[in-house]
Amino acid sequence: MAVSTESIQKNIKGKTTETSIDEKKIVYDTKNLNLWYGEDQALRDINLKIAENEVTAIIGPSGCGKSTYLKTLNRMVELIPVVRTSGEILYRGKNIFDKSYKVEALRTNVGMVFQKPNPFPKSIYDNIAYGPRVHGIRDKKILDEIVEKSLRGAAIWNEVKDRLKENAYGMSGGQQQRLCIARCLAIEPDVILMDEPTSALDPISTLKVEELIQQLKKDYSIIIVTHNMQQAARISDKTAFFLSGEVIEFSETSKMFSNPEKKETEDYITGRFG
Amino acid sequence: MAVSTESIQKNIKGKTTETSIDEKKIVYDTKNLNLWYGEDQALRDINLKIAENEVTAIIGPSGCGKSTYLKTLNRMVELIPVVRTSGEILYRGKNIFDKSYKVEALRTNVGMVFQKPNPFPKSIYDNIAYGPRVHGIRDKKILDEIVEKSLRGAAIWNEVKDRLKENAYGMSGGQQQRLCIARCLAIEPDVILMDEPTSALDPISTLKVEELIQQLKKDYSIIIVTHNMQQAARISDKTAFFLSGEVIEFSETSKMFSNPEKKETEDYITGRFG
Amino acid sequence: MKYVDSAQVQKNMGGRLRTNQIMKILFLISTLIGLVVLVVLFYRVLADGLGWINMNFLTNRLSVDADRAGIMGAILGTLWLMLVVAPVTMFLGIGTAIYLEEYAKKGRFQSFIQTNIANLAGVPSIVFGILGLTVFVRGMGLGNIVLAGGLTMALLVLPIVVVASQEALRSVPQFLREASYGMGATKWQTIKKVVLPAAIPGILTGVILALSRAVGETAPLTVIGIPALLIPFPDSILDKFTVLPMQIYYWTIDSALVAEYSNLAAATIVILLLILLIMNSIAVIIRNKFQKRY
Amino acid sequence: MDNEQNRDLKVREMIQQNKQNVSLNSVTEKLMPRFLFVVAIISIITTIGIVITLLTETVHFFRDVSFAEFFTGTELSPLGSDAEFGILPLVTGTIISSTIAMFVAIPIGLMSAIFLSEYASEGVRRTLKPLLEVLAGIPTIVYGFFAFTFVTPLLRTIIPGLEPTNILSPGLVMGVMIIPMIASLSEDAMSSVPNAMREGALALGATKLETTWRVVIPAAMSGIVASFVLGISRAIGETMIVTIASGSSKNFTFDVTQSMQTMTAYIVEVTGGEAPAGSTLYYSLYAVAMTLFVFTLIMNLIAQYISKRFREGY
Amino acid sequence: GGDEGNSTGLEGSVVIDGSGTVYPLMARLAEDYMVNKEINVSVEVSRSGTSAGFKKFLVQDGGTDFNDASRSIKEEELAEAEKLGLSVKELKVALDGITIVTNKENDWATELTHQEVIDIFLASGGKKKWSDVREGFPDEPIKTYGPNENHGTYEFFWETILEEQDLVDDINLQQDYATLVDLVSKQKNAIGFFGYGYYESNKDKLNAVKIDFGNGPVEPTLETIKEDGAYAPFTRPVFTYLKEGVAKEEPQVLDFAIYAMKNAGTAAQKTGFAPVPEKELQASVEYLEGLKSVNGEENSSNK
Ligand SMILES: Nc1ncnc2c1ncn2[C@@H]1O[C@H](COP(=O)(O)OP(=O)(O)OP(=O)(O)O)[C@@H](O)[C@H]1O
Ligand SMILES: Nc1ncnc2c1ncn2[C@@H]1O[C@H](COP(=O)(O)OP(=O)(O)OP(=O)(O)O)[C@@H](O)[C@H]1O
Ligand SMILES: [Mg+2]
Ligand SMILES: [Mg+2]
Repeated sequence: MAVSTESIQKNIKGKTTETSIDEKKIVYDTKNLNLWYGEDQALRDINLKIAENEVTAIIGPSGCGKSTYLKTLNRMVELIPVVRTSGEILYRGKNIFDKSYKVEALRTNVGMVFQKPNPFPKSIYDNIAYGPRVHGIRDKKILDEIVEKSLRGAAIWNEVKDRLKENAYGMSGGQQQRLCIARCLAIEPDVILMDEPTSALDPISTLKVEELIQQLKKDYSIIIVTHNMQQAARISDKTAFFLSGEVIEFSETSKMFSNPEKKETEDYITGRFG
Repeated sequence: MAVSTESIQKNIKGKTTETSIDEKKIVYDTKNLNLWYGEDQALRDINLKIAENEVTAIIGPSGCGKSTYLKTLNRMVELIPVVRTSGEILYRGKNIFDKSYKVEALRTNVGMVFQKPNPFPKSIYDNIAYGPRVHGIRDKKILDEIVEKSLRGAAIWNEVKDRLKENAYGMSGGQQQRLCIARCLAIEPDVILMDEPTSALDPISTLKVEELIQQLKKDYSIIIVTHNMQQAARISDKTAFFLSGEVIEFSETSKMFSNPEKKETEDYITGRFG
Repeated sequence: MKYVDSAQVQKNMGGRLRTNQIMKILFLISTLIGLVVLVVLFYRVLADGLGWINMNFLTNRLSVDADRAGIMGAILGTLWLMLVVAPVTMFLGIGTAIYLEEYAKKGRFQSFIQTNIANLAGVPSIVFGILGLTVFVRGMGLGNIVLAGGLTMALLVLPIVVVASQEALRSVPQFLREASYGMGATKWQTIKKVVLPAAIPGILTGVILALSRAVGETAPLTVIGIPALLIPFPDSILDKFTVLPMQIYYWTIDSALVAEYSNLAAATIVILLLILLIMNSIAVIIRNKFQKRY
Repeated sequence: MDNEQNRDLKVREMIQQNKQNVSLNSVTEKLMPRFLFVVAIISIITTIGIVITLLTETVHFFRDVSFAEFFTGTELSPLGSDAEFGILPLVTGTIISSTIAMFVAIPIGLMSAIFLSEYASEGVRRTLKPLLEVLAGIPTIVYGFFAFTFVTPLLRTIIPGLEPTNILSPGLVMGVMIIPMIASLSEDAMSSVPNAMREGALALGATKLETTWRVVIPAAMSGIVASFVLGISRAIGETMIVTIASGSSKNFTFDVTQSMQTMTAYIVEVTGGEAPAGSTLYYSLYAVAMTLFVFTLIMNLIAQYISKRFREGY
Repeated sequence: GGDEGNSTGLEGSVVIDGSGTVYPLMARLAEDYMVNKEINVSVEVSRSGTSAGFKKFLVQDGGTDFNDASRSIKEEELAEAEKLGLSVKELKVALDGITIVTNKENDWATELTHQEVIDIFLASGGKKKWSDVREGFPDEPIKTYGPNENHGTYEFFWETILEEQDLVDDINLQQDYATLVDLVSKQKNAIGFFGYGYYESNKDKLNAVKIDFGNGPVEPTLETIKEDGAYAPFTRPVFTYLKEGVAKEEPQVLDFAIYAMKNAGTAAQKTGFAPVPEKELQASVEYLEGLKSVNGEENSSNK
């Protein structure tokens, strides 16, 4: 995985990110987060502040805990019975680990897009309408509008508008992934978590999804895990580098790729390991 | 897989192989062998003469047909229903593809050791005695002697002599592989085929097996497939280099590693591909 | 020193190969024995029964006269019985499967239920008959009506539905559940709207197999007590009833009374096997049609 | 993004509103696991129901008849004036019919499994196996009819001394019925033996038969034995075939040409005939059923134990 | 008999249980009644046996409407009825002749004396072989068969014909008549007994033994099977029982009873029973008609 630093720097050249973390509103504030799968510790003492209306990329070698961290942010990680956590994650100021905190409410506000497109084996329409329906919206007119708006939002409306009743599994992988993003938009989340959303896609579909992410940034805060450093460089505002469950470095993407603070970061970015 | 030619040459320095192919007795004579898996041709026009009481190594990149060729020598490849062959393989002067040729007789003379140790889920004793029993030897005394001799022959007697009745799965991987060699020796074969016999083993076990092969050479003709060029250099007298189902080069090991005739051979040996 | 006498080995070889060939043929014959019996059985039943099947036989009421006797009542009885068995066993079976797969913590209790279901599957059907007789027919005073028979049968085939449903639920990929949770859906919403619809083909296959077992089952009903001659058709689950296998049973043992009863039994067998064939075909079609879509 | 679409559609707010007034959801959410738990418990209640049903009436039975008489008595004449309740005739009937069935089902089932798993090509297997499984789907009453009207007369032309009702014919037919069960389960066990094992044997010059017999079968032994035990359990519990084809003599004998009664057939006879509730005869029904239940339960537990415990370590 | 009276629009159900011996006769009557007379009355016939039938019959509310019996009601059953306040009426429906059957190949024992029959079936009879029975009979073992204790036929045979002495040890008693017919028809040395009806349905497979009761051999036929006929010692009546209270309250039960009594004669002959003399049937009909005129609520004095 030899990625030359130059090529990455070319990618981020055009960007000018002047706002610092403190000026923007914080969506997620992770404090001293530790996480264990049974005996194995997967996350160690994570401290991260994630800002509104930005794209935050998480990079790091395989097994470093990227997915685990992402799934902790909407507490999906708890679906695995052996998981234990300590520390706090404040979402909009409230600790999501609080007993009184309802995970369903959290997940309604925080959408998630997975590595492998995972549409339901239902029609395209029903895929999008799933979320609103689950949350009690039954009015056919409103649902129609939501479906259209979400599909437009995910830049896929034109491709599917004539086949809304067809099964989602008839679509290509790239379309399925954008459908999943649309499904996520349908409940108007606040934050969108994406776990390697393009790793199962061909280059053209990848490009479309990347463009989409850039657009979505206006309305949503996005946290994206990626293996592809060029992608991180292209689309993110900030980047966190994970290694063995720890955050090694977290800074402006432009800064991290041009001038990493830590030796490990540099090694990883330049492809010396990973 | 960057292996420097020097390090290999160091390994073969001590050897002096003066006998040429024509002076030794030929065990296997392969003539114009072609083999197809359904539509895909895996072996193309193979011509090889394998001499008695030598170690012949087969090397080549993954998928080049090494295992296929080895399994053709004892017709194990025919267990895959779609396989078709053309050409001849003379074993001790008789074409093994002849209708009248009995595979069981062939396999009795030609032992085989596999990549992954595959002892039977029986006791160590019964593993060794399996072959002789199958071939009609029932006398307890003789079996005892065969078991001891074979285990000694495979240099594992001292490690297991006190636990012959224990299940073979209680042994370490390296022991299991030597057990499989012993199992093969028990029916006193003429030729032993080995398909990457050390690839699943740790370095120490590998060393033991390599030493064993050197000893066995006195009594058996050995054909060994290996990925490890240093191993080929260390233990073999002749080496065949396969590429995409063809034999590119076949010569004295010392010659091949010091002064390969073909460009492809050199590229492969020096680690330029594969 | 050589222990293996290669001349001897060569000599043995011929015999060993011959044994192998002979045994191979023997194995083939064994496999065919079952099929031969199947063919003979079908032939016998068809030869005895086919001549007796006509419209009247299918639509007439029962009768002591072999010429007039028909099995409409038994067919309706079978249908009514299924109308009890299907919902009850689906409700209990699918519910149990959902509990075990989706809610229960993997532990002692869960494996206790699991073992219990495996054992229940092995309890002889006649014992279920005694349970039905004691609890439903006498204990609850239902009498030998469709409802009592249906409840008994439902318990009998329950393990089949549970096991099939569990398998179907297990084969629903985890990522579909994650997708639903990710939308803020609750657990039950996820099960109801995503997991169950995806598992339904597998569940249905299991249900049909369970029903076809119930359609052919006789022993528990002999215990519950089905009238030997029941002329009226059942109109509700509270009516008395008879079913095809019971009719086959009575006609077989009454063949001493009227020789033609034996033919009636054979004809009824043909109809019963036809019904089972149709049910199993449906199961196969469902299975093939909905196999692996993700 | 089309901003005009955004107009006044505020999904997030709508969701918030719905959250406030819909507490039904959370009630369902809380109740559902408990409700399903109750449903799941029904299978246990069924088992308990069976045990209690059998046990209470069996206790009544043992007030009238001693343990010793029941379990060691060779005389069963429950209906006469001097009724005797020895279960041994039924037990021997059951054991003999099951033994005959297993004599058919085990070799044929196992050999079919060997053929399907080791010798047959993929295509042959895919046609033969479902055909064989049709046998398993035929209702037992049909087998009973078949045994009574076809197999018995056929056997009588072969074996002259055979009684017109005998334990042999239903035993054989029961065996045929169990073949697919043993074949299918054994085949599964044999197919899961890794190919490396077969290759190891074949490479030593073993024939396919020797490979199968000395390597594959020993490796698959636990699954195979479990299938035998399940087959036995099935034979013990089988009812209609024996009821129709074996008559109802309560002979205490080991002569397979004779008519014998099994435990299951006895239950059918007593429930179908006169069993005034409260009589010893009536209670004997439960005592026999209890014995039957215990027999099959033990078999099932053994089968589960074997298949769990003795998985080979390859 | 032969009343083809038109439907009077009755509805409801009639539930009959009891003797398996009487079952064929009652099943035919029930079917004829439904087909020819009251299409809307549902009659169901089971056959759990005489005694079990009485258990289901002698119930305060509900229970079966009729109980068929191949013997008279017992003292203790009557007592039970009394206790429950039920008035039970016995209706004699037909006569059955216990028929001694042998294998078709049996060409020696075409006729036997009354005593010989008894000796063959008695443990104390000492007739192990046919040659023990009479000089000239083959020197082969006798195989005895009969219906098991579940059947009224057995009870009658044992109580009345054998006078409650022990049966031979190795007698083969069966539950199903199909089995019995099969057994005797396929064993050369077999001899068995069961109701005449089962013999008549299987005449082609079995021989009936002529019995000499002292006045020469008598073949069982519908003519000889009478209470005062030549086959009388082996003849027994079969019954069905009715609860008066139910008959009065449920018109369809009474109507069926009357129909059954009027047609019992013809139905009996079709099912292998000898008919009860016309006079007796007529008397039963008159008795039943009598229940019709007095309505249930008035007459309850005959308890
Ligand atoms: N369900 C699980 N049970 C136990 N350990 C797990 C589980 N899932 C992940 N882990 C462990 O947690 C650590 C972090 O895993 P995680 O999936 O978060 O890595 P990742 O950075 O996303 O890797 P990748 O780039 O390969 O997706 C790994 O060591 C992994 O083995
Ligand atoms: N069972 C099979 N069916 C179809 N094709 C096969 C089969 N086995 C091997 N092949 C193909 O035949 C070719 C040669 O395979 P083979 O296993 O002989 O390679 P190899 O040199 O032993 O490789 P490796 O070093 O990875 O073991 C490959 O292209 C492989 O894909
Ligand atoms: Mg990951
Ligand atoms: Mg290989």
